[in-house]
Amino acid sequence: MSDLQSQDYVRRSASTMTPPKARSHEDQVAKLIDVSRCIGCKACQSACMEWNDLRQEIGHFEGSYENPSDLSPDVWTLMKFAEYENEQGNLEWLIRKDGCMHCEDPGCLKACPAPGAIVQYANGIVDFISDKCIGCGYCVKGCPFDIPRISKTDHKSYKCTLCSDRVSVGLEPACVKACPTGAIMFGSKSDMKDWAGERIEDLKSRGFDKAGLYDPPEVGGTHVMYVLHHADKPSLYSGLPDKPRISPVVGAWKGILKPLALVGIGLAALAGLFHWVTEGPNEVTEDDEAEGARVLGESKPEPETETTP
Amino acid sequence: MTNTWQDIRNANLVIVMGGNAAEAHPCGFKWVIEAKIENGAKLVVVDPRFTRTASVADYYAPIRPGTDIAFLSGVMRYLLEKDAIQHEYVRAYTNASLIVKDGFGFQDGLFSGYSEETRSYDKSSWDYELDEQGYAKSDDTWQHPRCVINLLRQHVARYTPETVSRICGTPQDKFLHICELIAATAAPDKAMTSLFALGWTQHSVGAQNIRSMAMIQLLLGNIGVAGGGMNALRGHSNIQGLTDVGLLSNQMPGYLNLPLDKETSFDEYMRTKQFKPLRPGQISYWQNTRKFVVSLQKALWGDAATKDNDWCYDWLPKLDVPLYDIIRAFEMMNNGQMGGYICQGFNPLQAFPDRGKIRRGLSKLKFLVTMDPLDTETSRFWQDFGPQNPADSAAIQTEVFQLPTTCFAEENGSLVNSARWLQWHWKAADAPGEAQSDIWIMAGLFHRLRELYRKEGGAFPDPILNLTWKYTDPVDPDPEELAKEMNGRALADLEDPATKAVVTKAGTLLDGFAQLRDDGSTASGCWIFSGCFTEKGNQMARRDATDPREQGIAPNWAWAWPANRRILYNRASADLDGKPWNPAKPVIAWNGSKWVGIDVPDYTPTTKPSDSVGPFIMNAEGMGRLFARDMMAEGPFPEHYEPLESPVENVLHPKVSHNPVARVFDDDRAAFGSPKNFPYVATTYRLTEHFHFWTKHALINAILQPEEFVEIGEALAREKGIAQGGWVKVSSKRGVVVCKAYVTKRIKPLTVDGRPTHVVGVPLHWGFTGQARKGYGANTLTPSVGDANTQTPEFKAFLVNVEKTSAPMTA
Amino acid sequence: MSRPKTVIVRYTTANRVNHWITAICFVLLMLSGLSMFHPMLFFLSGLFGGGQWTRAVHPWIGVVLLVSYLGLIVQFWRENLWHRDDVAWLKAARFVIANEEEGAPPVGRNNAGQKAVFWSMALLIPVLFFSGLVIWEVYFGDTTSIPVQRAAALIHSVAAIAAIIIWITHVYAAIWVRDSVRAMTQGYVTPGWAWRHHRKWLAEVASGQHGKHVVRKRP
Amino acid sequence: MSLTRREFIKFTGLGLAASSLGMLGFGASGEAQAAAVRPFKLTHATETRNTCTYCSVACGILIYSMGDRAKNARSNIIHIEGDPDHPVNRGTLCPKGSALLDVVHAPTRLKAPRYRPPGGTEFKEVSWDFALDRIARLMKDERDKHFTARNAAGTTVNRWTSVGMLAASASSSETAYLTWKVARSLGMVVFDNQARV
Repeated sequence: MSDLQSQDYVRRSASTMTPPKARSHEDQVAKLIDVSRCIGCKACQSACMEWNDLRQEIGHFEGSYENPSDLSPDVWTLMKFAEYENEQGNLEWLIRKDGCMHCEDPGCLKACPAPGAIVQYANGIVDFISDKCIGCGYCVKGCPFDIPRISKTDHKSYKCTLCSDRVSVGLEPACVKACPTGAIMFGSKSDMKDWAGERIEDLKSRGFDKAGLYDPPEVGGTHVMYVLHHADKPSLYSGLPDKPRISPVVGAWKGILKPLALVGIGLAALAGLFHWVTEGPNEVTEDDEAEGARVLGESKPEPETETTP
Repeated sequence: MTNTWQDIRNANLVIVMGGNAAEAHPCGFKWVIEAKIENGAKLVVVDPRFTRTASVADYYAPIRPGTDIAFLSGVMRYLLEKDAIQHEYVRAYTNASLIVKDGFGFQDGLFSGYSEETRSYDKSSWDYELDEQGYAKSDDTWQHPRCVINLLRQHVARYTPETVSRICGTPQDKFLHICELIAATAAPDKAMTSLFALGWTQHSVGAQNIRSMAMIQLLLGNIGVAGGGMNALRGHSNIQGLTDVGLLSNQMPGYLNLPLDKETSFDEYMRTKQFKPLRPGQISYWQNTRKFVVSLQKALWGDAATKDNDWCYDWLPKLDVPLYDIIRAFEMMNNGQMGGYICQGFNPLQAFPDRGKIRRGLSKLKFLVTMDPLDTETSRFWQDFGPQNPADSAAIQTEVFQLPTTCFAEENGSLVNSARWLQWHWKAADAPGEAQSDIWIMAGLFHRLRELYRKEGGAFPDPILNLTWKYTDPVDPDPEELAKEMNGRALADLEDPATKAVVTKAGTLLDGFAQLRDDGSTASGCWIFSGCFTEKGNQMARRDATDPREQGIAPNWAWAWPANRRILYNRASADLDGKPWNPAKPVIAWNGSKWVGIDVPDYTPTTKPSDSVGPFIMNAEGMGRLFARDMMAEGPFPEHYEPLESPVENVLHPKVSHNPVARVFDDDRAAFGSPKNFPYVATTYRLTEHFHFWTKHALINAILQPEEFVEIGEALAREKGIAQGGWVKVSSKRGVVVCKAYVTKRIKPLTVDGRPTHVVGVPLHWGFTGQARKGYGANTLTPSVGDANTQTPEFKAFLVNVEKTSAPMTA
Repeated sequence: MSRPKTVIVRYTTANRVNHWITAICFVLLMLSGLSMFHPMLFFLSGLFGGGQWTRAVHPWIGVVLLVSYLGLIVQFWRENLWHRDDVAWLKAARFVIANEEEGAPPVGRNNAGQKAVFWSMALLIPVLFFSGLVIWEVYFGDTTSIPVQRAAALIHSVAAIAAIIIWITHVYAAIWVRDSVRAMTQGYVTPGWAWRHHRKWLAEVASGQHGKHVVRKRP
Repeated sequence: MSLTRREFIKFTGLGLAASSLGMLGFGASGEAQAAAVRPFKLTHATETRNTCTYCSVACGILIYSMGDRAKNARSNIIHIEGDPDHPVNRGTLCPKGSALLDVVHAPTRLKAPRYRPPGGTEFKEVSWDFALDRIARLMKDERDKHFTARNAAGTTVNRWTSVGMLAASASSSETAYLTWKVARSLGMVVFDNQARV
C-alpha cells in the first residue's frame, strides 16, 4: 500500500484536526454522466467489475434490464432503467448510471466514526479505506444517495472509488474509459461544468426545455454530476433525489450532539468532583452508629454471632 | 459498410432500421452520438421495440417485424412524389434513365417470367434495351415510359401512407414525419447514413430490405459521400474477413464464384464473369477476373497449375445447386445424406433455426468435430441437460471430438472489420492446457489426410497431394506467411508490357492487385487483400491514426481492401465535374489533372471526369442500380411479401402472400404455424450485455444478464394475466421455451390491417453450457426458412403463442 | 470511630452479582459506544482489539446488559415504587446535597434519587436495546429503511448520553455517600449508615419487617 | 472500609490505560496520513495490442499480462482495456469488450481434446494424435465412399458433400485462408461460415 502524501487529502472521517491545506491548487476532478447520451449498455458496470476485480453472484432475471438488482459490496455502479411516458404520451427510457456521487460535503464521511476510514482527497474523490473501516454502517445512514453497502463477510463498507488508483497515476476511471458513447466524461470539475453547459444547450435545442445539470448544492456539489433532460424532476431517473442533503437527523447526531454529549458528561463528572471538593463525603458519624444501634437494640436482642454475610 | 465507423459523424441524419446499433455495436454507435453533438444530426429509429438505440433517438416509430419493404417503398413513393431526390446525382450515377426491355412487367405480386413449378423466375425480361453496340439505351429526359425511374414510380405508387400504415402498423403521422426528415437529405450537401444489421438480413426478403434502402440512398445522392452510405454493421469480429476469403459454399477468396456444374471448362467459367461494359466509356472491373482466378490457382497449387491444365480448374469442386448453405446442410443431415460435420468456432445448435431439427440432424452423423475455445452446446448435443436439451446419449451413435483452440489473445493474425479494415493483432499469452490454434489443427488434419492418400490412394487425391504448403514450419504455419500468400507475390520477373523492362522481380511481394497477371507469373491467395503485406512490411499492423481532415478517415491506420480505399464509390461524392457535392466535407475532388483528397479514388487517379466513367465500377453500366436487372431472385424492384409465418394476408396481393421464390423444404413447411394457434409476431435479437452464446461463459456478462426472458407489452400481459417477471410458456409450431417475462411499455400493440397485433421479443443468448442460468434458446422457436438469395434464416419475424405458466421445478 | 458489632444486610449475593454484571456491561458499552460516537474517544476501541472488534462486540454486550438489567428489575422493582414521601424528600434534596441530611425527611430503603436512577435506566436500557437492534448492521441492516436507521442512531446516542450522565451520578453518589460501595460489594451496611441515610428502612428492619436474617453480626 | 483516593483512581484507571494505548498508536492521532489508494496494478505489466474478438466494430484493445516475458515467468493475462489510439473505439469498450478477461479465463475454456464414442454418456480426454488420426481416418473413409468425380451428365465435378464444415467467424483471415485451402482441396462444398446469424 502506498502512502498518500499527507497533503493530498482534505477531509478525513472522525478526525478533529484540520487537514493539511498546503496543496490548495490541486485541480478538482469530476465525472459527468450525460444521461441523454447513455444507451444503458452497462459497459461501465462491466469495466468497473473488471478493473476492481469484483464479481457478484449470478442472479436472476427480475423484470428489468437492471442486473444485478442492487448495488452491493461487489457492485459499485449500476445502470437503472425507468420507462417513462411523458406529457405528450411518448415513451422515454430514462437510463441512469447509479453509484457514488463523491459529494463535496460527503454524508458518509460525516457519519463515519472510524478515523481515516473515509477520506476525501484534494481532487475531490471520496474514498473508503477498507483497512480502517469498522463495518458499523454509519456511512449508509449518512449517505443521501443510498450508496455504500456493507459486506456480510468481511464487514467493510464498499462503494465506487472513482478509480482513485487510476486517477492517482493520471488515468481516467475505468467506467469513463469504457463508455462507448461518451456519456461518461472525466476531467476537471470546471471543464465538466462547461461541457455540461454545451450539452444542455443542445438538449434544449432538441426540445428538452428543462434540461440541466445535477450538481446538488445541498451537499456542496458533487464530483459525479449528471446532465438530465428533465433536470426539474430528478426523481424520474429511478429515484435520483430531487433535493439531496445530509439528513438533519444525521446532522444532529454527528453535529451538535457530539459536543453537547461531551460537555454533558464532562459537566456531570465535574459536578461530582466539585461537590466532593466543596462538600466532601457524606460520612456516618458515631452518633449515627449509636442511634442505629439504639434503634436496632431497642427492638431486637443482641444479634447472634454468625458467619459473614 | 460502404463508409467507415468514424465517418458516421459526418451524417446529418442517421436512420437505424433493421438493426439496433446502440446495443449490438455500442463502440461504433459512438459516432452516431458524435454526429448528433458535433454535426447537429438527428437520429431516427424504426423498430418493433423501443430499443436502447431508440432511447437516445430524436424520433422513434414502431413497425411490425417483416414489413420494412412496405415502409421503405412508401418512402420512395414520397420522395418521388415530392420530387425530393438529388436530380443531378440520380441522372448521372444511377440507372434511372436507362430503358428496360419491353416485356418486363409486374402484376399481382409477380414479375414477368415466373414459373409456378420451379418456384423461380426466367429473368430474361429483367434487363435493359440494348443498342447496336451492346450498350443500354437511355433517356435522360425521363420521358420514356419504360425508363427505370418511371417504372419505379409506377411500382411504388401502391405504397401510399395509408397502405404503409395498414401493413406496417406504423401510425401515418410518424411515417410521414420520418419521410420528411429523410427527404431533407436530398440536398447535395446533406447526407443520411443507414445503419442496419441482421434486423434486415434475417428475413425471407432480407436482401430486398437492404436493396430498398440502397435505392433510397441513391435517389437522395447519399452513396459515396461523407456521412452517407449503406452501412451493414456486421456481426462477428472477422465475419467480413471470412466472407472476403470466401468461406461460403459458393465462394472463393475475393468474391470469386466457385464453378457450377454447367461451367464445364475454365473458358466457359470465365465467359460468365467478365462482364462487358453496358455504357460507352465505362470500365468494368470484372474484366480483370481472369487475372485473379489464375493467381488464386497458382497460390493453391503452385507449379501444378499450368496453362495447359487450365490452371487446375477441374481441381476445384463444382456446385450442382446454388448454395450448400447451413439450412440445406441440416436438411441433408436429417435425410441421412451426411456422415461428418466440422464446427470450427461455430455453435449451430444455438445459432441455427429449429433447434429440434438441428439436434436430430447431428444425431444422425457418424462423427462431429468441434474446434472451439469454449465448451459449446453443439459439442454436447448428445448429453441430457433436462428440458433445455433432452437427449438419449446411448441411442446417439455419433462420434464426437471436442478440440480446444486458442482464443484471440493467444494468437497473431488479422481480422477484417465492418469497414473492411484488415487489422493485425498480437499474441499476449499462451493458451491454457493443450489448446492449439486452428491453424495448427487444420495443418495437423491436412497432413494426416495427405499422408493417408499418399499411402493408400483413394478418391481423386491430386488436389490434396499438390496443395502448396511451403511454410517454414509446415506443422504450424506462421500467420505472417499466410498473409503474404494472400497478398501475393511475383513468381517470375514481371515486365512492363510496353517497355519490356522488369518492373517487379520474381519472389517480390506485390503492392496491389493491379500487378496481377493471368499468365501464371503471379500468385495471390485473395486478390482483394493484395497490398496488405508488401515489401514495405505488414500494412495491417500500421498504427498511424492521423485523420487529415478530422473527417473520419485514417488512411494510415491498418489497411483497407480494396487498395486501402476507405469509402467505396467515393467518386460519387463529387459532381460530374469532379467538385464535391458537399464542399464542407470533400472525400475526393478533381484538381484539373487528377483526383485528390483524403481517400484512394475508385479508379485510376488520372481518369478525367469528362471520360464519363461511372462511379460504380463493379457494375457493367457503372451506375447504381435502381433496377437490379437479374441480380436478385425475387425481382428487380423490391416488393413487400409477408414473412413465411405472418399474422395477416398480404393486403397487396393475397394470392402471392409470401416470397414466391423462397426455398422451403417440405418438412420445414410442415412445421410452419398458423395465426390461429400462434397469434403473436415474434422477433429475436441480441442484448447488449451478451455476444451470441459466448459471453454466457464470461462471468461478468453472466452477472449482467443472468437468465432467459422474453419481452411482452403491457397490453398483452394484461390480456394473458402475466405478471412482471412471471413465468411464461412461449411456443411455436417447432418448440417451447419456458422462461420469465419482461412486461414493458416499450412494446405496444400495432394496428395492422385494422387489427391489434402483439409483438413478442425473444433475446437469444441462453443455452445449457457456461455460467449464466440454463435456457432453451430462441432457436427452439424459429422457422427453418431463409432469404431467397442468401438463405439467411428468417429469425426476425415468425409466429408464437404466449401463456402464463408456473415456475419450473428446477428453477 | 468505633465499629458496630451488628450490621444490616442491604444487598443479597444475587443482588450484587446481578448488579456487577450489569455494571461491567454498562462500562464496556459506554467505552465501546463512546469510541464509536466521538472521534476523540475512538482510541477507546483499542481496549476491545480495534474498531472492528468494538463494532462487533458492542451489540452483544448490549444483549447481556438488557438481560442483566431485567434481572435487576425483577429484584428491585417493588422497593423502587414511587411514594408520596419521595416528593417531600426531593423538595429537601438541597439538604442532602449539602451533607445536611438531617434536614430531609427520613427515607425508606431507597430514596427518590436512587429510584430515579433505577427507573431511568429501566427506561433507557430498552430504548438503547431496540434502537441498537435497528442499527445492528450485520443482522438487521436490511430490515429497516435508512431514515428509520438514522432516527435510531440519533435516539441511541441521545439515550446513551443520558444513561451515562445518570451513571456518573450513580457512581458519584456511591462514592460520596461513604460505605455505599461496601453495601454493593460486601452486601452490608452498619446500623449507623442506615440510621443516617435510610432511617425508615432501619425502623422496618428493626421491626423485623425484612426478616430476622438481615441483621447480622459484623464479619 | 472507606473508598480511598486510590480506589477512586482505580475506577477511572481503565481510561488511563486506554489513553496510553492510544499513544502507542492504537488510536487515531499517529497515523493520520496512512490513508491509501489501491496500488496501480499495471505498472510493470506487459502490454500487447490486440483486437476485440466479438463484433466487427473491431475495437482496439490492450492486453495486460503479468510478467515481463522473462524465461521463467509464465505470462498470465490480468487485465484488458480499450486502446486509446484506435480510431474507431478510441479506448472505449462495450460491456462485452470490457469483460474480455472473463472469457479468456472462463472456467469452461477447453484445455485438452476430448472424445465421446458412439453411445457414450460422457467425454473422455484423449491425446491430440488420437483425435486427429481418428478424424482423418473418418474423413478419408467418408470421402473415398461418397466423392463425386463426375455428375450424371459426365462433367467433372470433383465434389464431396457427405462431410461439411462450418468455419469460424472470430478466427483470423489467415486461419480462414488455410481452412479454405484444406477444405476445398478435399472438394468440400457443404462449407459455410457464420455470416448469416
